[in-house]
Amino acid sequence: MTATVLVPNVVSPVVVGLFLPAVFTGITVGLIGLLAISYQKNDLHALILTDIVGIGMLIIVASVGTDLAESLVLPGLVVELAEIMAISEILMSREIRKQGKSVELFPLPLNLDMEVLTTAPVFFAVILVAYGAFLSGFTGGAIAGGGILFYVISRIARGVPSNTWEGLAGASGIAWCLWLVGFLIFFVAPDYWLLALFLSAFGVFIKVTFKASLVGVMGREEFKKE
Amino acid sequence: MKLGRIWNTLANPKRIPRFYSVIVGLVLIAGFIVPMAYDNHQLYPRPTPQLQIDEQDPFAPYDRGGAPLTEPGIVKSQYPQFAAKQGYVTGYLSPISILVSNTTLYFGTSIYSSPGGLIDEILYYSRGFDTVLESSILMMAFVVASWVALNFTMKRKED
Amino acid sequence: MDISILGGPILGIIPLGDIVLYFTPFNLFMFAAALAFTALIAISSTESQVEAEFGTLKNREVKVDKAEFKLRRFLAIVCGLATAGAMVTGDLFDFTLFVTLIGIVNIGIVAAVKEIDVLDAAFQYGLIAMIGTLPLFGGAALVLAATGTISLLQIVQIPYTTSLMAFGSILFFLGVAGETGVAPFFATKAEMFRTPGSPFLLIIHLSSLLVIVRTIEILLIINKPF
Amino acid sequence: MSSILDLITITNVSAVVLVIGTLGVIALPKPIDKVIMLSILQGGLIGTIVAAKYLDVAMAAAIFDPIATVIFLIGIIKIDEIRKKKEKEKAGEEGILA
Amino acid sequence: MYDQIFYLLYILSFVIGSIAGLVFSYKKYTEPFITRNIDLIALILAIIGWMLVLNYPLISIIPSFVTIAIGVFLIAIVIGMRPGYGRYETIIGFALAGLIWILRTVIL
Amino acid sequence: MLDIYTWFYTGVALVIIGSIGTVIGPGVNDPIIRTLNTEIPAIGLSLILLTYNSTIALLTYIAATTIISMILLRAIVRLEELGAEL
Amino acid sequence: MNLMANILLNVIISFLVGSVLLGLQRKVMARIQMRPGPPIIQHLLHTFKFFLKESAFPKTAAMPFYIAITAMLCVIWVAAVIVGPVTEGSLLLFFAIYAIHKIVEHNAGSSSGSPYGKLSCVRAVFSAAAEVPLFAVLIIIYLKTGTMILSNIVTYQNQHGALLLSIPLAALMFFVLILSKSPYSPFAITKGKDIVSGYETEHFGLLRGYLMFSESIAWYMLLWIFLTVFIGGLNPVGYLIGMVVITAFVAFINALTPILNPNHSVMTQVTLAFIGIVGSVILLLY
Repeated sequence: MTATVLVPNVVSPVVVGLFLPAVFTGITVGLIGLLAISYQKNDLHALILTDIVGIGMLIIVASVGTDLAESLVLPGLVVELAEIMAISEILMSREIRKQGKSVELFPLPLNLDMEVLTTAPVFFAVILVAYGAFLSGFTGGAIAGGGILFYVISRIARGVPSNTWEGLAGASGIAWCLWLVGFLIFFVAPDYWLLALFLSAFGVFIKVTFKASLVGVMGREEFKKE
Repeated sequence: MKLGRIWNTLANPKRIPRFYSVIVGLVLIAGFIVPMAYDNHQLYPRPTPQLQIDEQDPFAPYDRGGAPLTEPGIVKSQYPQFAAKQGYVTGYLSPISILVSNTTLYFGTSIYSSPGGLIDEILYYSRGFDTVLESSILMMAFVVASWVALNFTMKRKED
Repeated sequence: MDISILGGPILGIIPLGDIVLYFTPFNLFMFAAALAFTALIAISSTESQVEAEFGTLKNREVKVDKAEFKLRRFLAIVCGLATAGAMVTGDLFDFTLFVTLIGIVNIGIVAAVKEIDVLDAAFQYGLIAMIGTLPLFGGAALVLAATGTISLLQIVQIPYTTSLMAFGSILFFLGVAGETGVAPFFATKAEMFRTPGSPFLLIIHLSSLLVIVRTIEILLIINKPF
Repeated sequence: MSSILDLITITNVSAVVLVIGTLGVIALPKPIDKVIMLSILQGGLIGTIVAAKYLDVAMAAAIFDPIATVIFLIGIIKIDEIRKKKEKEKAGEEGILA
Repeated sequence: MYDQIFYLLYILSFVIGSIAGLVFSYKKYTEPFITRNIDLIALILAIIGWMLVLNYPLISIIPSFVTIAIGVFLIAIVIGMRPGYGRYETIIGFALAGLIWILRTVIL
Repeated sequence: MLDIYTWFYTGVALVIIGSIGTVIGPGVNDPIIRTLNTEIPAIGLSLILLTYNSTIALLTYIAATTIISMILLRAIVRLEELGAEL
Repeated sequence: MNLMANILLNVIISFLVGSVLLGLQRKVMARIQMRPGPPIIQHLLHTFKFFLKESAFPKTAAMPFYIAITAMLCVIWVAAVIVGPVTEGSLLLFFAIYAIHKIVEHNAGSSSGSPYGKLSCVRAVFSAAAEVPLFAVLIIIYLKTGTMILSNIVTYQNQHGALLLSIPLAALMFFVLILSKSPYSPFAITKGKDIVSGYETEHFGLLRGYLMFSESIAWYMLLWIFLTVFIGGLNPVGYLIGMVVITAFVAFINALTPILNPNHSVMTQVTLAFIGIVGSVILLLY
């Protein structure tokens, strides 16, 4: 059974009515975050607070309430995620440099003895990766990546060899190329659009997954060098 | 000279983000006063929220019509003349999706996003270039973060 | 209003679905300039700096080390390509993504220098870039809400300017200023410490100035004073 | 009478749960308590999604929420350990001084 | 478009004239700077030059651009002389030519 | 139809209360508490996305929030360990 | 006449006139300071001289870049000539060209590896922050005339009278910009004598020749834009007289003022830009 309304002519009055409250919410949240940053002396806290500013941005984008707006939320999200990651890394390295070499290189070993952590990760990771593969694309990538990441982080004891890094990074680079090829096929040979669709969807999926899981590898702090 | 002193305080990199956020904040406050007129003739409009799911559409909320591989769905894009296969991605259903949609009414999102579906149409076809950039942004962020991590955070002993 | 009173007559367009790249002499010139600089950077080595050593008569040569050089060159090339893209894109949201890409790559170029002060500058720049996503994406979304389109070639044909369009475009400008406009300030921080690697810092200044020039064109397209 | 009972729908119940969770997360001082309230908050979210009949999203949310909880737990425990260790070191130094 | 070619012609003759003047004056004078001493040849050149530039319609046989180019060349020789030389000559030449120009256009 | 408004305004309330709580809530000088508090506006945003039926964005956002909080926690733990004074 | 010949003609004209004008500026400055000063032709001769001299490249320079950047400067100013007198194109393009000029100035300094060049390049960044707002005067012109195309602006002025009279503050801003580009001006911090020759310190022979060549064209073009945009379509003699007058005026100012320190220079320019933009907008609304 299909719906009575597939694509309306104009945006529905409900969404139009919600536009102002949504934009004002976004602006208010952004304002709160910005004010907090403006008197925040601590750099780490400022970094955490930018998360709120990002939420304000996403609300404003979502307030348009069309399919286009939804697909614009996704890039906004990704940008947010990407920048927060790069910047937190820079902050850490800055502090480590500031401390000089007297700091312990190895982080504290985590002696957690929770039942959840021994059984849950594998289960969750498998489900998430499977579901992510089913979804494909960005969403799938983020979900599967989250699963792998969780798995890697909760398995602190086992070492990941140094060349895992290059392997993962390389795989995601190749996946990106797949995606580019898919994108080109769409416009160069539109007849093969299905192939292009699959290339794009799975290229982005693999790429995002591996990128997200690299966070986990990074969380290991130190590679076991061979 | 007081002006000079203010200028000097601003030259401290730590103050610039704070200063910038104050400026953005001031402009945002203006947003409460500015009259905001929403133009309801938008691209890619969608049905009223919850309308499709209330009508028990198995593809809700992303049902835009069309039959897999034969008939394109309805897409209100900006430049239909530049998209030869417009609507096909929206109308595409993978075999699994057809199976799921026949079984249950509540898995619309999954069905419509396993290659094919409206969001894929926008993200990969009509606005595909955005996605190229988006994934490049992610890639660059990872390159930066991983380089910093590899060279500064981890391999410090070799300095 | 016609777009040809701003940058000259349209010489050609490249349609990629809904995203249409257009070339006026103005866009074409900046596109070519960005590409030319990128090509130069790709083949150049960095300069080295000779400093007198204290206490002896010897000189010390400060050079960029190999790994750092490779990374910064890669990022600089990406930045140049992104700048070139931002010059010709005819889509507001595409432009914001280009600007964000430039921003994140600039952060990387600054952050690759192994000095605490420069890392600090990179971090602060990153904070601004993160805060800047709110006005950048928010402004673009508000323009979308006000006009119903984000294609510049369509916006230019709308005969009026609503207050929401003006507000959105001001936010947009602030966002661009935050993402790349402030970049020279932080890049100069690196230069003040006499860090070698001028070709890479050049691309930061280049992208920042060119993007601002292009943003002014976009502001004039959105806001019609007549 | 029935009108009051009509108010008890999944939507409204989850809204109440969400508000309780919010207040709890903000008001409770100890991180561990906060994590528990966060789980309540996320339960409210899942309830709302179910009320909107997106079962697949609810499923994903149901998987991710415990992950977030576990991550926070790991973080809290680790930071607790670090703080204790530092206090010990400090106490040790003071002991030497004394 | 011919405007621009003539314009270029004048500029070129000015530049070449200046260089010629410079070379010529360095050969002729060895002292760096002399006050109140008028060089007769320079004076004649200046007067002819300014006359040609300002009053070219008087010589209708030759096309005007040739006249002006020659005039500019002669002026440039005097102006372009080494520092300290050629100032009074230029002023006198300009004054005379200007006088004739006023006579020719304003009064007549 | 009423449901939509309930979701939306609960979301708005959560976002605003949550962000105020993140900025001036009790004990927010501890970064880990502040990060926990940012989860509230994140859930508020999820509700708003749900109202607009942006389910795919919602799905992605739920996954991304987890990753973001993971990144932030890593930074917090690491910096705490260093004893960095920012 | 075909396009190539036209371009060539205009480039030669702008180079020769620009160099002679720069020479004139030095001469006027010298006379004001009671010195005899060099001949007017001196700047041009210098340029030729550098083209004939042996070129040497510093060992520390960033190699293909260091050479290419000087050629780049030539290319962009030749492009400016094409946009300006040849095709009467868009003013926005000048904006872009000016922005790239600042970049090239910046990097000509830093690519040599010399500390003086480096200082000059840092100053170039600061001055860019001040000069780009000044260049934004073009937007005021756009608001006034409703077009960015030079030929249309000239037509507009033929109908409504010179813009110099209707938006004087904008003209003042542009004049400050011209002033800051002239050698020895109070705002010429990138070439202040405290850092030897600024970004040109390490450029010898051919490279310096390129730099001087483009400087001359740049000077000509700035004056040309000023006259075209604010006074309107002039004939060649009108342009020449206007340029000589502006150059002499600039020389007066330069002869009588010291070079400001970088901070003050930037502050002054920013203040002037602020006054100019706000004042012009108020005048326009009024």
